[in-house]
Amino acid sequence: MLDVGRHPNIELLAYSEVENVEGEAGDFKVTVRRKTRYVEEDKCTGCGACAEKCPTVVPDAFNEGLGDRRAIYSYFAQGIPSTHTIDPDHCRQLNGKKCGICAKTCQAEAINFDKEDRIVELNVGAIIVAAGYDVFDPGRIPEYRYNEIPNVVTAIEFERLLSASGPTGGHMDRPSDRAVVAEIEALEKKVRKSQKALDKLEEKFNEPSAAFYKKFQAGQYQDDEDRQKWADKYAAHLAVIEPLEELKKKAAGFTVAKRLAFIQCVGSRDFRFYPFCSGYCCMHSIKEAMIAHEHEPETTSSIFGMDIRAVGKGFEEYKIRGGNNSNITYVRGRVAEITEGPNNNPIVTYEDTRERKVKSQEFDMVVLATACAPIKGIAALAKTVGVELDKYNFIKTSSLSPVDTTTPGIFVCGCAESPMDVPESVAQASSAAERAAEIAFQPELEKEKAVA
Amino acid sequence: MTKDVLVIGGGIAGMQASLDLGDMGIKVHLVEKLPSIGGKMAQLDKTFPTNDCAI
Amino acid sequence: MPDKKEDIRIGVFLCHCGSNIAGYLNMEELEEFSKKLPHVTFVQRNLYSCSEGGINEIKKGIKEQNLNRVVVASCTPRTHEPLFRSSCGEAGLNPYLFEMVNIRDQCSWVHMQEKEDGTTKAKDLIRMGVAKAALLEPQEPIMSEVQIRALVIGGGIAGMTATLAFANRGYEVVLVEKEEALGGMLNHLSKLGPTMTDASALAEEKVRAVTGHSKITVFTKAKVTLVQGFIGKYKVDIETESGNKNIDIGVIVVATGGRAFVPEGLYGYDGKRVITQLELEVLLKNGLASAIKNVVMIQCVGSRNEERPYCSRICCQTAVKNAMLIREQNPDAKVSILYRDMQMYGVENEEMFRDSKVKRVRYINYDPANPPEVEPDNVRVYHALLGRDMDLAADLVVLSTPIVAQDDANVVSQLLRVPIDENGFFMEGHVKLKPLDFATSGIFLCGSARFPANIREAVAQGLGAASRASIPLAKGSVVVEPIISVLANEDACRGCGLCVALCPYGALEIQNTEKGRKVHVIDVACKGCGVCAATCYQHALSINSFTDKQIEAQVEAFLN
Amino acid sequence: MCTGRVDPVIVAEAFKKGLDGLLVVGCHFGECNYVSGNFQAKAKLDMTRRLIKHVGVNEERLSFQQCSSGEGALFAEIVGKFSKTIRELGPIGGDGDRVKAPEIFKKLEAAEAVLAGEKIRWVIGKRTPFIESGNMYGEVFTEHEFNRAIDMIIVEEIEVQEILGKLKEGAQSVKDLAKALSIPSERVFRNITALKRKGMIKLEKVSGRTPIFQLVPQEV
Repeated sequence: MLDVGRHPNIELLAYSEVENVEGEAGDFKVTVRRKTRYVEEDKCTGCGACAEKCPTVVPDAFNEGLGDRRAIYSYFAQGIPSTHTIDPDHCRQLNGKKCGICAKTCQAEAINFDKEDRIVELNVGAIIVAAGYDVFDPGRIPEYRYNEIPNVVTAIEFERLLSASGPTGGHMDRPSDRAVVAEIEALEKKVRKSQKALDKLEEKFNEPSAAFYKKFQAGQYQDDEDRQKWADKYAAHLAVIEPLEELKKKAAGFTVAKRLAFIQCVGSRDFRFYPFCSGYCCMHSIKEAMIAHEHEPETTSSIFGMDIRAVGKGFEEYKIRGGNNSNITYVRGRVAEITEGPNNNPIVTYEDTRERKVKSQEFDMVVLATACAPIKGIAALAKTVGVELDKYNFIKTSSLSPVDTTTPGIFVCGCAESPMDVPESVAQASSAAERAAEIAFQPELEKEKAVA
Repeated sequence: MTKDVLVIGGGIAGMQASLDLGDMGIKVHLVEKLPSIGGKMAQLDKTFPTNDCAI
Repeated sequence: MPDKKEDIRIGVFLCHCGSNIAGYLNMEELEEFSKKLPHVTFVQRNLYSCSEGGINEIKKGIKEQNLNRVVVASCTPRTHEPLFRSSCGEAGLNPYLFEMVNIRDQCSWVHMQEKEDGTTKAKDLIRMGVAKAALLEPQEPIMSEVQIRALVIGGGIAGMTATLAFANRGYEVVLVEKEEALGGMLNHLSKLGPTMTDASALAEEKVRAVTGHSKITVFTKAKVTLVQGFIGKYKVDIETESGNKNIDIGVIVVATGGRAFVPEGLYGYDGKRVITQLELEVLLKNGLASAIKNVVMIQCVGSRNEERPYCSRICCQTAVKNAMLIREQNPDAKVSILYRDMQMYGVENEEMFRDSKVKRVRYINYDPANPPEVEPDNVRVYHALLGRDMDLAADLVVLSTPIVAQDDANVVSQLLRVPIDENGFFMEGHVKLKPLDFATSGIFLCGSARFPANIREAVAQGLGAASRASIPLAKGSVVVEPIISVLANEDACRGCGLCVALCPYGALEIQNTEKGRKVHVIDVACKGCGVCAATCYQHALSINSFTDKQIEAQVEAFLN
Repeated sequence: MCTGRVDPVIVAEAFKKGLDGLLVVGCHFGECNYVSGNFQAKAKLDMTRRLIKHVGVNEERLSFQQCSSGEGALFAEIVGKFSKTIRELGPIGGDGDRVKAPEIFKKLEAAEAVLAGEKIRWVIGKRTPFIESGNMYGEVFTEHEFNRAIDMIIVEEIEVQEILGKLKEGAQSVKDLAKALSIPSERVFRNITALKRKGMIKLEKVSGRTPIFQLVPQEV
């Protein structure tokens, strides 16, 4: 990634979109919109001082919304380029409120609220589409209740929970528990605030609130307006304290998730959504179960799938190792339903096809191995670039020319072509590079011919 | 003289294609819609089958 | 000769990084401290050393203060060292006389609440950097010419695709095939899934393109017998029918493919009634006998077991494809596939899998603990999902056997000094990020030599390997950073070869010299990891810019 | 540059100069940027730990840990734990170590010489073939056997270095050496014989019935 950022032959146009493509192989005219970051790229050093001071907190897309970022942000810590970006949907200044704290903080004077989008025109010989994929929205599967049960997460959300640089620092804290902890924090803040106000009043009247309140309830001070306010404040304080104590009691019992279920083919091999196999998800689940076990040796995982497809180099061996060393059980069966049991524990109901029985099992957390879906804007992109899609909305190729699209001079690689894992994406990227290079080197070849 | 190449998407595939072409001496324009390149792989903690760190 | 130490003039540039460093460390104190360090003749603080202004100050310092070593104490070399290095170069200072000290990521950011301790630590770091800088020596980038010619070993679909890709880019290619004809596995197959392309037609088309291309030299019934040299400068001996050839080569692609495992002694394999998928391909190619009405296929024969733990990736799709072809040729034939997991990954395969079910191919899940038994007229299998034994009539039993490594894979591995894995397949440089490169520069791999691959994957990898291998050809030279291993003390070297065995890049070799057997560093292949220097018991090897002396000086500076 | 570059000699030297703790953090196995350097580092540092323990340094002062660049929290945890360990041990040659200062530094000098020497470097360099494909006689070592062999070499090599160190102070008899170094005299005798054969020491004189040995100055 870093190599891309500093490669002398690679011009990085991040935060940009292709708006128009004209021409043909060997001579395409491309229009690119460089969206404004409201930050001068050549001045920003990526130091992050602005983000520290920014008052606006926004859910962090990189952490799948499981963590927070500010309205001025770097997409992720090691992101390239490290140039910060102002999120125009959330920035106070850009939404007509008074702020501009980032501009005051930035010693490099890189913030520019007036900066506008720029249009760049490019002339290229070949185009490679490597637009990637989207994670299938499991909310579309009603029986898995992804949107209703907090402890049902997607594989990529789980990935962020596992990550040492993620929102939980790599601890398997359950989303339901994290919500409680967040609530406790919010209530504690409230309590601190009201306590401060009470402290002042106690000092003023030289009496503890509790003692005063008893008297007040017994009917004293009925006409004293100041004391009336004090009583209201104290009542409000108590109204917060009680639920807070309840929550704290609850939170004391929280442990990390140790019983995990992984559900395969969520959206894939499913006629309602995507009939194809997404290829990498079986291995992804095995990997996540192994890492979770590494983090917490008591972790047990059940992987529910029809076939466990471990077809790459070293994959079958990896799968066996997971079973032997990481407490992973592979259950052959399709999950019918997920419901919520006590303690926010998801309950998985499935048919064990080996034992021909319908069973239910309770877990701490359920991870959905979601399908590899074509990106949302793929139709528009295909139209802009001028290539055909297949019936699933991946970019159409043929098996004997696996990176050639339907338009000469335009190539495709990675999951924009079809679902594939990392080594395949890398290999295919090189293939696409080879095909593109054949066009890019045409002038050289012609020169050579002319000389000969 | 070589012609430039446009690469759309800065995930692992787009980055690898860009690096190959750039290393060959071809000028590459890499367009990424998000503020930083890296794509999905940057979001992964570790990758199978070696449990490497992803980036 | 003047005392060398007298001449050393170190400039120290302290970066504030806005407030990222200056907000947490006492910069004035660091400045005063740095001024007192040995050989330091100039110290300056900058708001951002990496900004244009900061860079100009460094250049100005080199010119006006006559600095011959530069230390920048700022952020991480991961992102900024190349910039500072090249800036030194632009000011006329050898870029390798630059040393970077990380007082941000490893200091100010870690010790935000401890200004005093953080400052003390920054002093340690700067003192260590300066101590090393004093001992730095100029280095020049290493460049080596590249012979613009590729060698592809193996003329199957992957090898032919790579060969054509090189030729289409205008590079000369030598293709070596051990068999009499090009085509590899294609020559034995009927139709290719999922598009049902005719394999022979594809082979013919590719062979025609390869043999008709002016840039391509093909040697069939030939083998590589000796490979000497390194990236850009290989001398390769090829034994051909028309005598031995010695050819200069720049890069090498290994596309030697794999072979189908022959299941001797398994499930009553006899090559007649009980055959392999590969043998079935031949039957299908010539037209299946109409008498064949009941076919049973058994998956994972000889794979996913203790002896061969891997899944061979392509046998399930082959079985499904062949089952459909059987149904096409003999529409009344019943075909059952006994499987463990149907590995129909991806879009095309899963689609073919579904189609096959529509076309009434029958799938029966078996348990490896209770495998099927081939009997004279039928196959008995415990249906793991129905939970009972079944007898399936079978006038033809087809065993899906894995692709295994070529018998001569280890020979090729030794010739090229590249590793093979425990299953005999060639081992790439990095399973994920470098699937088509070997760790050794200049040698690449594709197709089933790496791991079983279907036609689509073999073509993609063939193109991809050509892309990777064409990089040095396109450049015409290889340039590497000079931070590599050097034989610093030739007399001490005994040519024992311990370092050669441990080098992960094949960058060391023993040569016979006038002084006897000595190690030689193939500088363009070395990546500078330093394992050799830490191993050599004669302390003959060293690493540029990370010499024992420099490291010792840092240790000493830290402890003082 | 890689953890594989960490030369055990530098480790011993640093301790000798007063370092209290050394933490080497490398990549996880299988993700070494230099293919296999972290395996080499682990083997060398494991051996170095056995050696410093033998000479009386608490081996907790040297630690090899693994962590990727994406695991900031883990790194902090590793460093925190190690700092705590070292703080508890105190300065080298104090309560935390079996041998106390200043003697410990003499011992470390011997250790440094051993680590710079041919024998241990050769054996550790050959670790992989010994464990995987066997030595020149085809004997494959288990991890445990290999470590036992390493321990034996450490004992012998340290004795040799200590004898040489002692003889630097002047010619001595086997008995005096044995007493001064607390090494059984038959082992001193065996080492003396070997050193004599290598031409590193010679007989100075026979005092009564007792042979007295002295160093042979070595060309550098």
